[in-house]
Amino acid sequence: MSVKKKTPSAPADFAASEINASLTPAEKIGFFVAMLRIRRFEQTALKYYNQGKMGGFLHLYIGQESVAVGTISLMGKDDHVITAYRDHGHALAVGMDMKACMAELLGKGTGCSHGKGGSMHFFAPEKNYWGGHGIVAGQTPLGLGLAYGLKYKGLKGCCLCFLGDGAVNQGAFHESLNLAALWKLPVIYVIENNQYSMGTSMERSSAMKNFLAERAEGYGIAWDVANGEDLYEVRAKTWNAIKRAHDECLPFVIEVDTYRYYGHSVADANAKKYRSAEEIESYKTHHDPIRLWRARLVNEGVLTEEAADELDAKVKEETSVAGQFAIESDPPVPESIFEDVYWEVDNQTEAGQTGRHFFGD
Amino acid sequence: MSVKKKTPSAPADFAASEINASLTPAEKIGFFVAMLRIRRFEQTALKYYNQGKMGGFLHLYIGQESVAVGTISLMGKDDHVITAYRDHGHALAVGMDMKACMAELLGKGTGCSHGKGGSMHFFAPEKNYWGGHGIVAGQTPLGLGLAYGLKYKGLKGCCLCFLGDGAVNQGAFHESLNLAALWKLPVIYVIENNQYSMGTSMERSSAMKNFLAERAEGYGIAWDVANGEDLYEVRAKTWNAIKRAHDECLPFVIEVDTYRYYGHSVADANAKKYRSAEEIESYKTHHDPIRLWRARLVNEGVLTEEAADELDAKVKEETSVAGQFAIESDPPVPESIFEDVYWEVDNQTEAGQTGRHFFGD
Amino acid sequence: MLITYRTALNQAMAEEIVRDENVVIIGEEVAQYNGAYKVTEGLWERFGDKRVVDAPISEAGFVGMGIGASMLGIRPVMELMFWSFAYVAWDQIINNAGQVRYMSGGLINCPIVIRGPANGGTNVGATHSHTPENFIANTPGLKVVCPATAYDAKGLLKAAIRDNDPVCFMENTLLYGEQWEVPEEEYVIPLGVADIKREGSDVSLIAHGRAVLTALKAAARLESEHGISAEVLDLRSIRPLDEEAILRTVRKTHRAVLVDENKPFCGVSAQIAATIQEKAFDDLDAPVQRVCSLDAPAIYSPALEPIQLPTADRVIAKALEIL
Amino acid sequence: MLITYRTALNQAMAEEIVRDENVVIIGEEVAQYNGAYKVTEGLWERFGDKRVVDAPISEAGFVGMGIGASMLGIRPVMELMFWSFAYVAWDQIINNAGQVRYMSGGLINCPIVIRGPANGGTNVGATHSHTPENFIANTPGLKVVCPATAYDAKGLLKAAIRDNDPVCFMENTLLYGEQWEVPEEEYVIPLGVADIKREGSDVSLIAHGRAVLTALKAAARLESEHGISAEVLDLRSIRPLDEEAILRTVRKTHRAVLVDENKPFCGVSAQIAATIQEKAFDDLDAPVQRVCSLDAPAIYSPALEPIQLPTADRVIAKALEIL
Ligand SMILES: Cc1ncc(C[n+]2csc(CCOP(=O)(O)OP(=O)(O)O)c2C)c(N)n1
Ligand SMILES: Cc1ncc(C[n+]2csc(CCOP(=O)(O)OP(=O)(O)O)c2C)c(N)n1
Ligand SMILES: [Mg+2]
Ligand SMILES: [Mg+2]
Repeated sequence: MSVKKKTPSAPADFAASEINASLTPAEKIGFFVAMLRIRRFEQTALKYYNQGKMGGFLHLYIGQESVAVGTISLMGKDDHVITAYRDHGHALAVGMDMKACMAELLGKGTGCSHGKGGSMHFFAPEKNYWGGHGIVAGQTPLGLGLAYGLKYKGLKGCCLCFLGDGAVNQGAFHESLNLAALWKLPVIYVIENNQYSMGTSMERSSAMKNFLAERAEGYGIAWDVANGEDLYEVRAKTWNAIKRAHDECLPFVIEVDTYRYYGHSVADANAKKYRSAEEIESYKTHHDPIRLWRARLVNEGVLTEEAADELDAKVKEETSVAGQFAIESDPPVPESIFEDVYWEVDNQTEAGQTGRHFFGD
Repeated sequence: MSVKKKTPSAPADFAASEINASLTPAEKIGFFVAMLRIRRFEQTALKYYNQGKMGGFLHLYIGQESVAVGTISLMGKDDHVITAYRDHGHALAVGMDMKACMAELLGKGTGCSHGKGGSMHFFAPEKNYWGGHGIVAGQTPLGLGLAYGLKYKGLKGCCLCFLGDGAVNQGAFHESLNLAALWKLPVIYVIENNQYSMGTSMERSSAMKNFLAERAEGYGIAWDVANGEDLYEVRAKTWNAIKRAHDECLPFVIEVDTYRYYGHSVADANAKKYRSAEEIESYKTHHDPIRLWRARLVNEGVLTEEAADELDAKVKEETSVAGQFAIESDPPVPESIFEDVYWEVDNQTEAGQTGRHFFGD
Repeated sequence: MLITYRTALNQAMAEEIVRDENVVIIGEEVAQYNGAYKVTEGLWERFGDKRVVDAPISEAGFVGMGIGASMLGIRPVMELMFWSFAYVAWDQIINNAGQVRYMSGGLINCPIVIRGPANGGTNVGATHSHTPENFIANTPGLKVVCPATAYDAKGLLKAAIRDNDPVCFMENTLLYGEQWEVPEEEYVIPLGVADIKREGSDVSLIAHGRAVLTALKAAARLESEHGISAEVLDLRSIRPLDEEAILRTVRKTHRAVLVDENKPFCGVSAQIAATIQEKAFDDLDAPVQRVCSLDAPAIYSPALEPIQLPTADRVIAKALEIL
Repeated sequence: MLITYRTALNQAMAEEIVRDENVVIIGEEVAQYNGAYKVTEGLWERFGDKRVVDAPISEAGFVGMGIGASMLGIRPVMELMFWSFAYVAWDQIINNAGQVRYMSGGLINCPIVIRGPANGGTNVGATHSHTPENFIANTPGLKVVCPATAYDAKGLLKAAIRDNDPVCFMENTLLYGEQWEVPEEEYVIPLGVADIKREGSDVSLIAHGRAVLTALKAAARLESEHGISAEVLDLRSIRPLDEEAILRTVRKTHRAVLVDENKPFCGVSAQIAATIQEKAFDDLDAPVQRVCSLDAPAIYSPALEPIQLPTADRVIAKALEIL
């Protein structure tokens, strides 16, 4: 069983840190709702999956909600996000419409990606959310590019680029680290260390000194490690990274300890083989970020148990409306197979109408 | 102008180190000859290039001879070598026949690769020398594989895998480092830091803490830095790595400071633009590994100036015989274009004669 | 015995591991997890850590490593969880596996197999649905095999493992659970021999991989619904290619429809069509027709994905057009 | 004015940098070194660090970065020192540039150009001589352009930079120093329009890139030595493809020889041959013939390399075979 590692920076009361001390009760409750939206959304998705209403991959984020919500809660107007295939959490955290997300899972035309992306490929550029990417670490150079674009345009912003503990072993990530440091690009790599890549524990996939994030050191990049079960800590440490990105235009690597409760994807028949039932139970009982946050807010007097239940009920309502919407939506029409391939064709420009773009029939 | 960095390990008299103290005068003289063979070979190659007898790329190793000779001089029966396109030095250091090497440069059928590889692709598997690879860092997973093969077969050996200071920024190298550490594979990555990748100084291509080799630390791999102008130091430090590989089956990264006198390749018209004439001169005058070694041996009383000149004359003779051989050799016959593609076809096995293997006519 | 395509592959690997001490299985989740698609199920338990090795998500690193090891005489059978992931290891496959023999003037050979599924149709979107058999087969130095049945999968994989050249072996997740009859005794199917999966006289349906099954369905319906006798030729290996068998069937039926899950532009069927028209021009009574995947990235939507792949309907329509 | 192919490309980039503040040139040695092949000569001096950027040897990293930046509206023109090096960035090009628009249901587009030389014939061996136009053109979502002259290079590169889709632009080092007439005034050549480089009536020679020049040489000799009138069609862009122009010339001459520096198996000419036989079957008086690179990795030997590429002799022989 994996053991929570100690973080390298000194323990602190993160609630008191600048970025957290100024939070209003409403904002704190907002984080609670944001995490719940992710969990209830995915529980519904899981139900649909089990009912055969959707297939393919469904990588559940449940257990990790504090990471997306904590980090993304810090985003300003010119901050952007990009992540891997375990992307529902980040999508909902940026405020995506649950209906469009649910419809996407079911491959409907009303889906956020018009049924073309599926679970792994949610997008909402208008919310600075650039997906949802299926190839492990394939998004890490893209995140670098978003940071490059921001700097090129002279905007004070950054890109939060999420990746898993298994993804750190893809070469593209290292190339990105070097470029980020060399060119001083405001990209923040958030390693969501849920301790497994599919059925492989971190110990069996990654050689390291003490932490995965420590690989940043070889590039002279600042890094830190955060305990993902504490939303205050996630926010406080990510804020350091964001400030650095905004003020000094520098990259950062932050590794967040977290855990997923379900299998790698729903189809992962081995979910309970490569880790013990006790390990999973212990996380659910002692480290669940939503449970801990709720208790904290109740403790702070920000929330009552009743109010919390009411909010949960509202989120469940939102989820079931979204589910209904998705189920009732139509699948995309067959002609749409050839849409969204080329911008010029879709926009019927002269370029799009010159020469043959599609082959076959 | 680049400044020689200090090495992290304490300065020492490397002549006295175990692996050097036991050297016989003949062996020391052998290293002198080995370095000279490389230099004279390449000077001849350069002449042919300038005479239009060969084209394409010609990446000269001149200035770096101590690295190949120092490291490769430590190889035992089950130690293997692989390198990049700047490969003449390593090829000659393992004892390849100059004639076959020169003929390869000229694309002759008598070339070590039958005229199929050229300057970047010398091979001599029977001498444990696996090339000569044109794609930057593309050889780094192959070197890992040689180490894997040795361990799989239960042999006590290692693979010396050479790469440049620019090559460290290819993702495949990082993937290889992780695998080497994770699986405890006896591969020794030798970064020949000649301070430039084509026209780009190391500072403009690599972010780092202090040393390129330090990236190894993120993977928990031991590393060191050596001053390439001192053959004793190169040998002493590489020997540590080899012992570790042999005895503990562990990888190592060693960065050797060195310098190339010529352009990136002979066709590099900018060779003198991105670095000053003084920088080059200063290396030639104060840091030339052959000059320094010769002086050292004279100083040690192992060699006289006259004997050194005589040896040089012999090497020149070898070079000119090789040149003559290459020039007089025939080009490969046109049918050979289709040879050496498939082992099964070349060996006329049943597999090689079943189905069509080649297309076109 | 009736076994699945998956079991057939599993047996092939087990038998070759037993036969040759240099055979080693390497890939993501192949050992302790039993394989993402359970193709390697039980092999780690049976043969242990040395022969069945779990790799981190570093395809360029571990595929390149396998190639390097093969130069020393190890015979790695590398699993790609999806052939789609070959693209992060592309340089290693094309330049190193594909060309090191050539560039060394024949001093080196790479007895490596790279295998895994290469197919669309499983609702996983464009990044996970690549079918690079045309890219690989374009590359002299590499071999490509695409089995359509359990029988072929087993016999061809054994041949691939014994082959002294690099073989890219492309399976299909939609077939893993399908069953076929396979003999008890050992057998090997040579690469480069196509197989007539159904005899016919009016038109030749030429296919590889799962498209063979689509062709067979189409052939059955052409017979029952239209009284047309279609011959189905399964290429089995793309390189080496059994060109003789292709020309033979076309010379017999004078018409061909190529069924191909590749994308059309420069897909495998483009090569076959070009060859047929060049070498059997006078035997052709109609243009060679192609039925490929519809020419867009693989769509996710389960409602549309099945029609993006070649369907029996489309094959039948093309056949009728030229009959 | 008479300028080189290299200068034409250089002018196209300079003009577009001036025209659009979002255009940025990124690649290895493109700035301070003036470009490995001097295509970007003077641009860094003229436009400075922001617009012309030297990159480390991290193609996956910086090409992917360019794709990410293009999603935000930057218009990067990425130089690959050789297109051969695309293979270490293959996943980024195929999956990210090629498919992110599709997977996002059209929410994203990538106005990026990836350019550099893709050719054999320069005595640098197999790893440095790849011609992946067929691989890229196989991939819906990507566009491919292969100019054969300075005039085309300039006009097409400007169109590529203005295009809102990812364009893979493949040049040829053997052409960089060649000169052609180019107008003083600005012009843009749309992608997807083939060009008849020589009119003729007996046979169509269809080619792209440097093979067009080989075809022109062959045409001249067919005329002078054999009294045969060959039409030479330059495809210019492979995807979009001017299929109409192909069918038009074949319908006129009834015979076609395709000249193609790709390797034969699933090369661009396989696609063209398949198309012609399908869509102009009854117009063909003879099978479409193909002249490709000889089917082996690119050989180093300068004595043999020139005959591995399509030669005028081989084109003439094929033409005579079908005339
Ligand atoms: C290049 C590549 N290789 C393999 C896969 C298959 N795959 C998808 S997710 C995954 C595990 C990734 O683990 P991690 O990075 O820790 O992220 P997590 O799933 O834990 O969120 C693997 C092996 C892939 N999508 N891309
Ligand atoms: C993937 C790839 N990108 C680019 C090149 C072109 N290239 C060849 S050598 C080289 C410079 C490499 O420098 P370094 O690693 O320092 O080695 P050195 O030449 O100094 O020995 C470049 C950019 C290549 N061969 N492969
Ligand atoms: Mg993980
Ligand atoms: Mg260097």
